[in-house]
Amino acid sequence: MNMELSRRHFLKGVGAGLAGTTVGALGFGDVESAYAASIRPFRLANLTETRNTCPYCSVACGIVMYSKGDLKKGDKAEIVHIEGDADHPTNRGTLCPKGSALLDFVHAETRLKYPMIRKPGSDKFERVSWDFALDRIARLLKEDRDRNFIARNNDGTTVNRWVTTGFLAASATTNETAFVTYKAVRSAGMLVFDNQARV
Amino acid sequence: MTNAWTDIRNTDLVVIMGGNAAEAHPCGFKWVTEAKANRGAKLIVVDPRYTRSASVADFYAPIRPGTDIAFLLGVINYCIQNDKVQWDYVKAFTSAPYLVKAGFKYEDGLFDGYDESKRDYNRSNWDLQIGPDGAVMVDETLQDPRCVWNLLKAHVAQYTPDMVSRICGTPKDKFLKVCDMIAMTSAKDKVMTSMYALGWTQHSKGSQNIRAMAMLQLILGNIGVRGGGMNALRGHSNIQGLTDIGLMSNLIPGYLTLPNERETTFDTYMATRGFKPLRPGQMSYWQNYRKFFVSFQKAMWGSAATLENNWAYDYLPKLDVPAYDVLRAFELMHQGKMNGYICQGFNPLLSFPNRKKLTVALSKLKFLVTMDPLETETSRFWENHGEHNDVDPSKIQTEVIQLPSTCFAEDEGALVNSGRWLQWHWAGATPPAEAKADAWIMAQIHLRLKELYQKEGGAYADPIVNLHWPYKDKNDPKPEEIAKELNGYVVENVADPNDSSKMLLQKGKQVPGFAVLRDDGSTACGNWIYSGCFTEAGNAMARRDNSDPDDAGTYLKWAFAWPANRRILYNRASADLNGKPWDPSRKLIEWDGSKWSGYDVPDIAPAAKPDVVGPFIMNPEGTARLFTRGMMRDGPFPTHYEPFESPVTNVVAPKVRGNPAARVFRGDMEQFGDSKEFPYAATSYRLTEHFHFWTKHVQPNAVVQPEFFVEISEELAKEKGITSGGWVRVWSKRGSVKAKAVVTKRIKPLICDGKTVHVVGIPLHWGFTGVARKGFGPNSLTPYVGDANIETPEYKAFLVDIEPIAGPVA
Amino acid sequence: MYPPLPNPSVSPVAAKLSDKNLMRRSASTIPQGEPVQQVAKLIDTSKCIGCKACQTACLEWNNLKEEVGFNTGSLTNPHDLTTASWTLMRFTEWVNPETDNLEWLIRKDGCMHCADPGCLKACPAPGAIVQYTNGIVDFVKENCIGCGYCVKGCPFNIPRISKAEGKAYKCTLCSDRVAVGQGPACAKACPTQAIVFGPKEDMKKHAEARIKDLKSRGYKNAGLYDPPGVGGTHVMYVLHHADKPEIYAGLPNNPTISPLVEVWKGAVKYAGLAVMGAAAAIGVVHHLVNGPNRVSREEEEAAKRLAEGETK
Amino acid sequence: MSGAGPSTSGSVHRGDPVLVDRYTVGARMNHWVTATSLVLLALSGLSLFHPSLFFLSSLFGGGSWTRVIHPWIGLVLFVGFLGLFLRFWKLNLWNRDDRKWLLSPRAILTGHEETLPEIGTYNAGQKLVFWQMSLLIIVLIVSGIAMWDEYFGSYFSITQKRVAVLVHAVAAIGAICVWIVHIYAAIWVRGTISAMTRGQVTGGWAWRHHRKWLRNLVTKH
Repeated sequence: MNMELSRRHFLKGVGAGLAGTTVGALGFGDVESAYAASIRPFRLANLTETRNTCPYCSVACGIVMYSKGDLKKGDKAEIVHIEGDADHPTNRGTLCPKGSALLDFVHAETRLKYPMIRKPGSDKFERVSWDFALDRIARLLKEDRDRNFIARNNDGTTVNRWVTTGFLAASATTNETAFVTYKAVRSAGMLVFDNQARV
Repeated sequence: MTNAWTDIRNTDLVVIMGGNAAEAHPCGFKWVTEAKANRGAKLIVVDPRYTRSASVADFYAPIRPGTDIAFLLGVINYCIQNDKVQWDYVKAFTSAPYLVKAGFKYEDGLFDGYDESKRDYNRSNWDLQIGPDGAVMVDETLQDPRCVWNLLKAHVAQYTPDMVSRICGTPKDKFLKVCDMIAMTSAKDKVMTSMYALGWTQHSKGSQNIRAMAMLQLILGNIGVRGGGMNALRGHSNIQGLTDIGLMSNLIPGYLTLPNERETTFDTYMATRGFKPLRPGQMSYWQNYRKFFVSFQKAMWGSAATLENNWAYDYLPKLDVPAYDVLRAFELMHQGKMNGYICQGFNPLLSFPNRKKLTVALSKLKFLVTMDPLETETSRFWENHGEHNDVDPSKIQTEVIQLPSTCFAEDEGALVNSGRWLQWHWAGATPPAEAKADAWIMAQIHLRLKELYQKEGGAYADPIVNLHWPYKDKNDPKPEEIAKELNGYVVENVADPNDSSKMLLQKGKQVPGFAVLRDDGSTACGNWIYSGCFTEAGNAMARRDNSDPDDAGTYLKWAFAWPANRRILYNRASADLNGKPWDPSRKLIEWDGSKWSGYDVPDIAPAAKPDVVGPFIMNPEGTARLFTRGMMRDGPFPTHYEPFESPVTNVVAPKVRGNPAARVFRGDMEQFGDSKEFPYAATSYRLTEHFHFWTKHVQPNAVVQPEFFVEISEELAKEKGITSGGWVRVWSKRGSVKAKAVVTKRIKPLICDGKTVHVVGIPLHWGFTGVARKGFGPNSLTPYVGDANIETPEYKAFLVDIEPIAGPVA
Repeated sequence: MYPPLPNPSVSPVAAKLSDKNLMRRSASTIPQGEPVQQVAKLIDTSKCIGCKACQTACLEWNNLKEEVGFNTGSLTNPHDLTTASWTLMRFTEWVNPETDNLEWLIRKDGCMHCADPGCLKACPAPGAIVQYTNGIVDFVKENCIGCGYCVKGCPFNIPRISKAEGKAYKCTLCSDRVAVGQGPACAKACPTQAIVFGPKEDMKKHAEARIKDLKSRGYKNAGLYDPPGVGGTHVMYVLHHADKPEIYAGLPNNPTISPLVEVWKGAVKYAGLAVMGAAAAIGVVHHLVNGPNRVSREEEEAAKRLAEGETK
Repeated sequence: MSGAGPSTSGSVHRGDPVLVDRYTVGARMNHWVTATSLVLLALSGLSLFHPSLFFLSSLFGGGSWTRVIHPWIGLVLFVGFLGLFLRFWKLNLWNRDDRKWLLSPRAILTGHEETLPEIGTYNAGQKLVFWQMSLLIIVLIVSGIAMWDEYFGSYFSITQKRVAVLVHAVAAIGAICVWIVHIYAAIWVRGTISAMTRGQVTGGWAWRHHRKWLRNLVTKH
């Protein structure tokens, strides 16, 4: 992604060098860099920025995520601030009340952290390993598929469908996740398959 | 969207009806305020409530929930009666002059061929007359009484301003003012844009709501032009993408359709998908269907899809019903006919209608798997939360497996916005604890299932074990690898027919676009409409050049738009029969005598002569359909039907309840209430401070909108003795909720058919997880019925009663 | 559209606003600081859709932790400004008597950054409130003593005192962002650009264009709110009904610093010292002139006799 | 209670000079508590009253502490002064002689008391000080409460608070002036301070300034 390019064109786009001058001109003369006691040091200095799009609605506003640590360099990266991407043609740096609070979505107390299982009749979730959870799922799927898979319908025509287990696809995952999902679900002959398009 | 968010700046008139853009899409709504501020555009809002959109509108007109079709057909009638029609456009670019089969007719709210027992139509008469030459029969003069135009004229005639006012409760003068403002855009240099969303889709006749406006836009010549179009604002960030990729019971990526069980062979399947042109010299793009289908099968099953096995046609499941949509899924669950369900980032317990039924349905499952970055009510449907989820865990035998997935900040890939832009995004954060990307999870589930089948065998394992899985790390497919699959690649070298020494297509290379896809198995493509998104030139979705010649708002070098990076669909229609723009100041593409070019990728063959090839190339007629040719289950023209739960009877068809073609499951009909028992018209909606059930987990959003409430008029509050900020109980035939009351001037009683109709507004967003206050939602009340064509539940119009109550003891 | 505010840069930028640019400092006399470009935030109520992006953007940028409240029958949440909510959308449903149409008036409330700040005038703590030559009025936590005089001095009822910390809080106009050539978080976020930020003169020009557009749509009293009573403000409003600002959730019509505060912090402050000084001085002079008032020997004797006489 | 001196009868003690009891230990303690709090209040108050005096806040541990402590000391003063009031209000009731006394300021200021009527326990000046203080302290406590945001912030409107701060400032200035007069008088009229330190004055002092009071004491026994 070429920021330089986008910024240059962008200014042309809005047909105003103003973006430079207006805010640039708040350059308050050339006093030395000491800041007044009242002014906090600018807290994004020396962080890593990553381009992303807002995960909420389908306007898909451009956002810039500021993190401590650079994922590309293999560091552990923690987002400390998110705001709108001024280079983005649609939102031009603006964000709605949800987009403006994305940071607290990323760090929500109720983010899920471990695979959990709730046994039949139990009143609680219990932590399990990924391997356990995934093998359990594969087993449950196979059991049901083997038992209820319909190879031929009553007229004897090949239908190869499985309708006793269903899949409800997300609607905020990437195209790439969606296609892997499609492949996994359809290849199993699953027909009870839908997404959030309706709600 | 036919157009794009950034294109709205080019409009003269914005009509927000069936949506609330300012509330639900604030940053996209920016382009409305820009059009207003920079080119004096006007904004009309038609809504049951005076919304946030209305707060900045030039004109607001109230309407009763679920009566949009009557309103829109009324506007069409006004335009026809007052000769406010873009005639050149209508005659050349729509089906107006085509002749309809003799048998087709409409009376008393029903079209011909209705079978009440099936709640369905025999649609054989709903079609055009095809001449001996295989082309549709046409009357350019529009004189023939059987031509679409005259049938339409007759169909909308009953929707007079008085009738509209009687049905919709919109004061006549306000309705006429709206008509007048809209009709002005029939001028060639005036354009209107329609912005709609769930306010139109979430009705038992949702598809027809949208059709009605689409027809109006065609009559005004506003489709395919800058600042015009039918703009579905859409909901979730990638709902467009998931639909494009066909994550639905009856779809194959790129809007190909899954075979039904009557299509026993590949040939019978293809037989109904020939799409021969119905006009001389017309281009019918779906003639390429076979190429897209075969390339898809190759992407799915690689070498296992061969000419011999009909490209693995049998690997595809065959439908016995039109669709296994969510309503059918939960109905089956409720009947105990389903054992397993997997929810990938979704919260059906709160999202679908009639929560009581959903809880029972989920409780009958053997297992439920959820994948989500956040806690969801669905994954804890078995957990007792007092009145907010009053269940007994010990009585629920469902095994629930909850998997933690990553969120946007930790994931890489592309999302498709409402304007069909595929925009790439990059990961910037480490996932919390053991959270994993959905792609990894799905890969694991597939690989482990495959392994079991390889080890143990079992029911028809071929499609699973043969699934094409071309990833470097089988356990962890990388977004770029999958994106390349979606774009499509060459499987076998294809020699240039003219010069066999040259390669037309080289094995292993990415295809440049869907134009080169083939039906002989030499190309593979996950989703033909995305073809071009990741070519040999690189990842087009990651492009960030925001230059915009002529301020057209197309941004051709920013990301990638499907199809073929086209930003405005049907843009050929922005120019007249000579290929010149209707309005030079709104040039999109232009015919220079030999080819099309301009600020957008032409939606037509570059050399297609303007006077020969019609602009709507996805239709074999090449024109837009004012009459749908049997493709809609509930009629070729929209017609007014009341919601299944309505405060008044249908004045144009008193015998008809709801949409006669809408599917209703046994038991659900009995669950519909009537206006004697439930006198108030309720509607559900979103609030700008929240996004579905996600942001109740987000502190700042919980702060700016903390607690569940319902909105009612001052008049109803007075009548019921309800005070603003006080507690109320709202109940329907299906359930009951407690809420705070917000008494407002923004909702006013409407007079419909001489009767006063009070509207109760019920926002979504609250549940029993997260940092916001625990609360209920509208879906404890909503009816279990969907749109006749695509089964979108009728969330927007139902009946309730309301009473003040003492608050819960804290 | 109005040129958007740029993305923050992660490469360190020298802060261009410092105590060299101070123009006023509470309870202190300082030399006029170096002048810098006057800035202003323009809030266009006719473009505002009340989405509250400004509120959440403010909470996030300033790391403010507000509490989850309740619904009290209004969309205004929280219900008032707090030490954590420095800005707030106030909603008013107003029926225009001339058109009988409902108008949903939505105003973003918060510090107006007055050219003549009543808070600063009232503040007894040296350096707890400062005003920069670009117009920003900022609270300096370190110097604040939490006396609440600023609350009494403010004509707009903006500052809030944290009981826990004993400090006053309000909008800083994101002085930390402005200092490095950025704009306030709320202005960057505002979806419809109902909030724009820049040189005050540019903002006035921009407002003129907006007012022209509003007049063309029938708002004949549309106008700019830049109240002279407080020397003008560095947060201004475009109002459709500038003739009656009070309908926008009680935006004061021609606000001024309360005369009570003016007297308290003016005349009384000086007169008080004078009077007390005088009282002391008079004492001294009187003593010099008359000398001490001593008891004489005779008087002691007289007293003794009185006492003796009694004992006989 | 007995003062020093060889032989005692009542509150007048023979000797040279004669010593007369004027204030009991309780009264003196009460007075000094009140006096101390008044001084502390003046200092802390002034530090918040005028920037040039803000330095005084350092005596109390900085501005914040000054802000926190001031109202509490105010309460102490109020209670303290209430004590004094109950002790002495009767003695401060006005009488005919007071008017006469007041009518010859020159004599008072030059110390020619022989030309004045004989004075009881308190002269008119002292009575004025007493009543003025009483009034001002009531005004101060009331306006002070209205300003005490920490506990009473929600009970008063901003306008009421604005009135309060103004009234409080003016009243405080008044009180400080009265206090200055009080102090000066005690210094100028030599022999007075011992009344509040040792609790006794000399017979001569009593004879010169409060002769009627002295006569009453003597004739009592």
